[in-house]
Amino acid sequence: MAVTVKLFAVYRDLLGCSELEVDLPAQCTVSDAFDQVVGGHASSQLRQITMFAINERYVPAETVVNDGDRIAFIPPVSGG
Amino acid sequence: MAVTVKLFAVYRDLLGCSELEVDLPAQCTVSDAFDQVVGGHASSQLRQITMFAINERYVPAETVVNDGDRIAFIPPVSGG
Amino acid sequence: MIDEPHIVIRPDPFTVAEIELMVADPANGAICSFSGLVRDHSHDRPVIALEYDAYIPMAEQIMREIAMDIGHEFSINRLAMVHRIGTMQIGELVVVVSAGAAHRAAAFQAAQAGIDRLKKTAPIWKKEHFADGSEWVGATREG
Amino acid sequence: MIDEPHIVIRPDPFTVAEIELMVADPANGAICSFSGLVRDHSHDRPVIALEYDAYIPMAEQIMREIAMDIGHEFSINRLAMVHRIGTMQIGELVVVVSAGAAHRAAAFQAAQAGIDRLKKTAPIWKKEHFADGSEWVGATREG
Repeated sequence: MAVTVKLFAVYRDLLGCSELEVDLPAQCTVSDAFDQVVGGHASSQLRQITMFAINERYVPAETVVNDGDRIAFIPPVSGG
Repeated sequence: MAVTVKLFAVYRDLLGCSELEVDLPAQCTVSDAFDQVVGGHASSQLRQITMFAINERYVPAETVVNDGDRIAFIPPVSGG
Repeated sequence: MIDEPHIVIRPDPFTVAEIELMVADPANGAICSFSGLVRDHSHDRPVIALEYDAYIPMAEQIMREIAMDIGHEFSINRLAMVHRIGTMQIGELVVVVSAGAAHRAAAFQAAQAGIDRLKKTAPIWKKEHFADGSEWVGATREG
Repeated sequence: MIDEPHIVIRPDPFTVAEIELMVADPANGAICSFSGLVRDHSHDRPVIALEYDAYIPMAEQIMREIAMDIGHEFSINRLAMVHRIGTMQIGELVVVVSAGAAHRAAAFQAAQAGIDRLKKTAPIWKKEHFADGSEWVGATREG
């Protein structure tokens, strides 16, 4: 299935782009998607403190992704 | 002795002026000065909640006034 | 506190932006500004206008002392307290207390302490004008 | 709350006065505005500039939810939260949270809750630029 991956801040710098279209296997979780897309680009420490969003909502790491979803990897926020 | 009495807010309205020069006997307290200047113009209730200042400082009611002082009767404040 | 506080009581109108300029500092990460305005009611009674009177030199002196105390109590860089006197219409600014600090907690605490203490002790008085009369707040109706 | 909160993330600069206009209301006796600014240091290290990135639709949605919650928790009339993105120099405004209320306690509480919650959950990120490099705050140095 096809999903859109939004990349911000440190992830945009690490991957050198702000949006990717990726093809994921069925039953793939947002955490699996992270491993496929970011993988070794991020330290395990950064991965541990990263949250996930699907369609502009925070979701648990084990949430299953659906075709057409927009997913985002959210490093620690620092607005304000 | 001669003192200047500053009148503000309700006291300015009651006495119809904002500043008075008055002659007070020696050993006169600021509370005595109030009785002489305002006297029956104010209710005893208003008198009770009035504070006193000499030369731009809050002082107790029994403070003795000196020649040349600027005294003020301070009704409940309501700034801000 | 880096500098003398900026303390003024004045009859002419001002804006928040103007007061915030007075607390500008490159070390500020946070500014908290409190604005007191003329609102359209008081205890459910429609208000037409407010009138403020002040014992200006005494009130400015007290506000300066309040500001110096706050500068010692909280980690702020700058503080401004400006109060207007005269007659003001609904929506007009009566008072602004603005605190600049490296971090936000101190800015909030300083601005709140500033307005709380000003209201409690500065010799400034408010007269409420209603459709059918007017009254100095806190003074029993007289005369 | 009387009205929808005013929530925006935008690249162009703004002023506190502009944001306070968005919370103007004749029933306001108090406005509390918090401004977050670029300050000249971070943990004792001189800062040259800050850069902000945001997941705009998600961050605006979260800020709107924060604002609606605050509108239920505190007696306020209006609330605005505006955050800038892009690169900013020292002294420039990054964020303003402004709350208008009948009374001051609610205005202070709402503005403070607004900035506290925005910082905790809105997907917005800050990159600090130093003389010798730059770093996304909170992310371990990578690459």
